[in-house]
Amino acid sequence: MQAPMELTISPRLAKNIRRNVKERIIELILMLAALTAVATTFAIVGVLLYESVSFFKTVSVVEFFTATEWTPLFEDAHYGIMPLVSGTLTTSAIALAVAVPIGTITAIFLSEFASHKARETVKPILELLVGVPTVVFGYFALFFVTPLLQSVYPELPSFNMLSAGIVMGVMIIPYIASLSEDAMRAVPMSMREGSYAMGATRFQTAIKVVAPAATSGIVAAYILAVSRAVGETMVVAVAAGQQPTLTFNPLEGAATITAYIVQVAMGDLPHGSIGYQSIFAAGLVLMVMTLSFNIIGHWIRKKYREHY
Amino acid sequence: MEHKASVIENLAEVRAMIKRHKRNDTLFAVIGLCALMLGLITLMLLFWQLIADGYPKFTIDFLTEFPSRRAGQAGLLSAWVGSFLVMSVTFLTAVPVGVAAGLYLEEYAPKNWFTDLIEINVSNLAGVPSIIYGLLALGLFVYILDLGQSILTAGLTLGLLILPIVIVSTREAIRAIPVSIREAAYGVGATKWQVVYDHVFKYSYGGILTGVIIGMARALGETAPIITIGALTFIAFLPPSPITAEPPFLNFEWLSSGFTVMPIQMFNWLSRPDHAFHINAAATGALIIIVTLLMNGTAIWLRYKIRKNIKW
Amino acid sequence: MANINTAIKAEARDLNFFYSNGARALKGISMPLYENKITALIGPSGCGKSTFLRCFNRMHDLYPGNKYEGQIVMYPDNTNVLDAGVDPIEVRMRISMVFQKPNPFPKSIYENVAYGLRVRGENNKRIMDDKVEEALKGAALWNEVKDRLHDLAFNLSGGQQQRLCIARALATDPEIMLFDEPTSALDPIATANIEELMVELRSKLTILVVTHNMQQAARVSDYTAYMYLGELIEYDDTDRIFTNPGRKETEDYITGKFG
Amino acid sequence: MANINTAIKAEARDLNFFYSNGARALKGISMPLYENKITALIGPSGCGKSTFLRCFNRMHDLYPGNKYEGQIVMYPDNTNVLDAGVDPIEVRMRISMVFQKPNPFPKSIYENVAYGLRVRGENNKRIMDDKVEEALKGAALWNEVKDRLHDLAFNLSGGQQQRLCIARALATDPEIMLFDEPTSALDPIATANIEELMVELRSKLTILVVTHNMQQAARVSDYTAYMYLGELIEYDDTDRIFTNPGRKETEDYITGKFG
Amino acid sequence: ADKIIKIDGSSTVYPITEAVAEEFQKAKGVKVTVGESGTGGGFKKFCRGETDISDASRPISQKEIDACKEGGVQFIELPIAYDALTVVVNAKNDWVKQLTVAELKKVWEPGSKIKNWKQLNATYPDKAMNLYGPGTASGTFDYFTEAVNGKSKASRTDYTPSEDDNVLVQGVSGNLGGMAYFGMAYYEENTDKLKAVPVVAKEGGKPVLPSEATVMDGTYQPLSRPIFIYVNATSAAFKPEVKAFVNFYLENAPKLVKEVKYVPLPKEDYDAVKTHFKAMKPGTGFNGTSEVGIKITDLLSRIK
Ligand SMILES: Nc1ncnc2c1ncn2[C@@H]1O[C@H](COP(=O)(O)OP(=O)(O)OP(=O)(O)O)[C@@H](O)[C@H]1O
Ligand SMILES: Nc1ncnc2c1ncn2[C@@H]1O[C@H](COP(=O)(O)OP(=O)(O)OP(=O)(O)O)[C@@H](O)[C@H]1O
Ligand SMILES: [Mg+2]
Ligand SMILES: [Mg+2]
Ligand SMILES: O=P([O-])([O-])[O-]
Repeated sequence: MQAPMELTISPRLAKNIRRNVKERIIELILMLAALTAVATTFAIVGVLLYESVSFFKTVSVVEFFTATEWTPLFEDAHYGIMPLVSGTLTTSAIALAVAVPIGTITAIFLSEFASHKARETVKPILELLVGVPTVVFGYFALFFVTPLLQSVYPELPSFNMLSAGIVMGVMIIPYIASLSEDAMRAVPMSMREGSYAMGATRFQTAIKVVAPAATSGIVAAYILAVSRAVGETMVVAVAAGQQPTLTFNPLEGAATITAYIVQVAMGDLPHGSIGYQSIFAAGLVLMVMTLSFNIIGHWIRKKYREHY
Repeated sequence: MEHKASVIENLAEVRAMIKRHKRNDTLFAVIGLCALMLGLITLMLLFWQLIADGYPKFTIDFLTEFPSRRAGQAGLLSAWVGSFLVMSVTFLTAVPVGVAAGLYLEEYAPKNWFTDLIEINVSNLAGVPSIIYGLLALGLFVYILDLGQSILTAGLTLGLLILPIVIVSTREAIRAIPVSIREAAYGVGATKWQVVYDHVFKYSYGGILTGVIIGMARALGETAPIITIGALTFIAFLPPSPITAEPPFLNFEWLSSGFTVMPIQMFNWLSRPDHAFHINAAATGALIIIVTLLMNGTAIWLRYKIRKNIKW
Repeated sequence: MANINTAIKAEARDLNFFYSNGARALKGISMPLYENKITALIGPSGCGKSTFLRCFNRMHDLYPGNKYEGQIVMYPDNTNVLDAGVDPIEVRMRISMVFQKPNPFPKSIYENVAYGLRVRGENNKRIMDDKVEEALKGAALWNEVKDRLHDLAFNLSGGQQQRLCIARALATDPEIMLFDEPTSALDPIATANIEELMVELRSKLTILVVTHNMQQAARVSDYTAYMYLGELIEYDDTDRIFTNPGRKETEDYITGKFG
Repeated sequence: MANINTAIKAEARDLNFFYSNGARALKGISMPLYENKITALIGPSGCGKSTFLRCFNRMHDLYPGNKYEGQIVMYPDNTNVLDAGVDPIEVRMRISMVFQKPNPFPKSIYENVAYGLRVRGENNKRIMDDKVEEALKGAALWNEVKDRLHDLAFNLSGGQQQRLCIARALATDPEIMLFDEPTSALDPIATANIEELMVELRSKLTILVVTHNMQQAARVSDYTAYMYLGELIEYDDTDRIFTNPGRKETEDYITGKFG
Repeated sequence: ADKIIKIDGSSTVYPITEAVAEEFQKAKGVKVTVGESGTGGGFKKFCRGETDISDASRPISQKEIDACKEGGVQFIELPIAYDALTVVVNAKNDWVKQLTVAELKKVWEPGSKIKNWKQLNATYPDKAMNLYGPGTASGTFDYFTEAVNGKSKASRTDYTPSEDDNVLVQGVSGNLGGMAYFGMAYYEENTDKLKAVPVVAKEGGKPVLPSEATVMDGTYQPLSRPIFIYVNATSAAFKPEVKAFVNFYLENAPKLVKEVKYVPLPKEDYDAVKTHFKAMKPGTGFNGTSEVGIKITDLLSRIK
């Protein structure tokens, strides 16, 4: 009985080995693909750090973070990143002030008030806002929103953070609305039924049960919106003015980190010059900012995931 | 009877209260509708403005003419061909890598710190501003790898930019496939790769495609990273054709060719002194939005179709 | 156990129900709910027990396209709960419900119980505290949670969560309470607790409970209704149903020959 | 029905199983599977029936952290299925499985049945056609689907889908077939069909079936094992188990006093 | 591979080169790319040998000459038109009638603290002065700082810089107190929103508005300037298509320069430039410094 069995099993074993080798190779290839993501991050950080290191050989880190002027391309060069940071933060804050309330209300409306059909039609249309090239929004801010604001407040300069921020806010409404709506829809129906069964109205259910239950998802949406706002380029480059100014006054114009990078990149800065390095140093600051937002968002999602 | 009276009295009170509460419902519905309309109206306004400004250029000539110093004759030919070629490179790089990465993370990756690292990486990359990708491309592709300001550089840059989108949508599509299908396949003796390829991938590619299209639509409108690699140029010719008459019939010279893309051409026209060019720019903007709309529409339609056809 | 003198609290009259896909899930059901009694609904899976129960508090209104036909009348005020003119919110304030799977809100224990009161516009802290305590006591949960009222409700065990949901329903003094398989997600000990609780609650209100567990129906209910394929096959005293059912189908089901 | 002369096809020897969370779901189970017989596994929900069944084709390997202890030996080759050196894919080629809910692939009927053959590298169309036909006949589905082999499998009814899954498992000539509550998602008529089929299949292979329906176990199986809390309480001829169980627990379960 | 003529550099010169490139492509079917990285950016590439021709709105600087030497690039300097840097204010600005170079300097010099029109001239209203100007990689910036502040690249830094002149137009047209400078072409297209300011070259001189006439007769000083293309000498010698392109450029310049709203050189100057190109004489007539108000023929004759 034993002997013939051996015969039938050994070719099978050989086949097993061949199969296993093939499986390993495939897994390795797939893993390499997944590692591309890691490699990209390392490449980004590497490139930014590499050029920034040269930059910081010329410029002291202390000056970089404390000086109040940013004029690396002028003869009288100053290297204080703060004016760019203030511009970035101000425009982002305005954008969020617009997008967070409107986006959240829209999300609640779509998820709890609109009919299924309305939601399924409106949401994709809203998401189209994401697909509009941001240059278009930039010129929309400069040629449409700014004059509109000027008709209310004539003292407003042509380049101001207010109009850029507002348009940027409108631009990121869909992110907040769509992601928050997803989060609210993920709240199990049993939770809603529980509330309605208590005699709650739609509004009460939405505000007191659904939104709190979806908090983590909603906050994660906000965080994503923050990093979008901070990283948005063309709108601010076109509409906020490109003059680095240390100000948090939305009625003034100012440059953001992104606007500075793209402004410099538009001319062909010679590789190796301090100006070339300065955009990488600015990029590094931007990267650190968005990275920290992303990590906070990741942490929030992880911490609160699947509570029901 | 006393009981009955109290019940009814109580009811009247309850009714009054409900009426009050329902007023909030209505109020919020109105506010919500306004909030929603704000986004929609902005989009409409933008779109309408572009159409109104650009409609004189809605002609075939606009698509078949090269850019020109005369606004009236200027066309989009080199820009849309450039966009198409750049998008092809983007597609060919981001999709295989992204799908493979998604399959790995969802089906293969053990749960340990290493895959956690990859996960955090992917979600971070999704939030990295596009201009940073531009800097990466400038530092790495243009200078270190010396690829120049070419279609290849732009395609790779945008490919990296949408990679996280492809990975995430792949993973989501895969997650929709029930365990029971996997177990069924394993149950008849399939190997891991057979399960992954024959089932997981094949049943999810519709969902993957949806994500890919949305990513591509986004890449199509990207301006900042392309400017950053320094591609703001007058190009009034087409790159060498990828297909040739003689063997080997394929030609890769176009990859290293200079190029322009639609948003860049639009940007270029907008910065002209002559206002006639702004009409071209508006028409280009409208065209980009229309293409984006079509792409997103396709994605939505696909998603709808998949949901309808496959019910697990 | 049955008592002919008991008042009727509510009554289904020739009730039909259609889901939005057109499926007729209830077929001409007429049945009383006696006041301060427990009525159990039994029947094989898919026979329409949940559907019937959820008509009482108009839960089906939450999903578009569902249609009621017939009446559910509440006494003593003779309100037809299903009447289009009657606000479902009003109905739900009078008839509360406990679900199959415990579904506390992602809030503190206190806030969960207080929710119904808040929904009713109550804001007085003193009153609220009292009511919450009373409800938690009524749900036999007070002793276990009184020291951690502001803990998240999710941190309770399954059985405790279900009792919390009962407390939540209780806090607003409903006239009728609906239970849809309230113990099916619970272990035997938690199940016994809930059953005991239902029996206690009977003195305060009227109860309609769906269960797939015949032993449970026999243990807790005063009246039992057996449903099959959307129809009410038999309705009677629980004792009679379990000892001497009038219909062959009921007997087959109860003795396990079928299902 | 039992027959001492029957050969043993496979045998669990002091089998323990631990889920990745450390829970010990099987506790020292030893039990034979007789060749060309149907063995039924019964027991209350959560007792470990599915866990035990899934050990036979190493399904637990799909999820990291699960741990087997002990052996499942297959005869006549004496292979310990659980041995780390034995390729689970090889095991699954010899022992196939039918799941609780029909789970056809979203492919054509033909492709569903042919899949096991393709996985084995079979590509010859002629051979494939023959095998598919044979399997579908074996699963008593051929007559119903022979004219629409290239239809999507999802278009079949639940019972047909389950028979398709049986055909899929059958196409590769397994030595043992595992059924995990194969009829729990089906209506009574489809259930009867599947039961009949299992009895027919017995002549070709060895069957292990999990069921929560005691009537079903009594109807189809030759041997029955009663499990409780991860332990094998009793194993015997089906007739003996149902008429004269050796253990009090078994009797309580079978007569519905418990569970 | 296909023949491609690569051009980059000044955005001021860009419209002219673009027009020539377009016509040339139509006529000869040779591919031409024209970038606009600014004069400085263009020279960087040019001196690395990456481009055949560099557009420039100022003469090549000493640094750039050195870079070209290092890169082994010899160049032929060809003036191709005049441009008038135009100082503009908002069309509704009714107080500025003229500005002297000294006043411009007061506004634009490094460290200037002028933020209000009143600070410049007590008769002007108390109005904030918003400044817009080209980016630092541009020849326009270099030339203006040289001509007004006396030193190339020496400028105050707290103004809104943009490589996109249209953005500057928008800035001034939206601010009553705005002021900017850029090439004349942009002013000509926006006369409804902007007002050009007559410039007084020397204290006590006459205010002069930029126009074709005042540029040609040399009275619009110091802001009118010749603009150039620099041709890689090796390309000109060994790439027939580059040679053909430059010849085509000079042939068609009078017509095309006018069309894109710049001021063409006098005919005899074009003839001189053509001769100069035919002779293929490399080098610059400027010795690496900028000069204000030089004659083309003098310039060409300086190159040995
Ligand atoms: N939303 C729905 N749309 C359409 N049909 C439904 C819906 N919900 C339930 N049904 C159908 O209505 C019938 C009754 O369902 P119901 O949930 O009331 O049964 P049940 O007796 O509560 O069963 P179980 O014991 O499984 O909970 C079933 O045939 C079911 O398939
Ligand atoms: N993936 C898992 N991880 C941890 N414990 C599990 C897992 N799956 C099942 N268990 C536990 O193992 C025990 C046995 O489960 P199993 O599914 O084998 O029971 P069963 O007898 O098949 O029950 P049912 O009749 O409900 O299918 C149960 O206590 C269950 O909670
Ligand atoms: Mg139910
Ligand atoms: Mg099981
Ligand atoms: O682009 P520029 O002409 O100013 O160098």
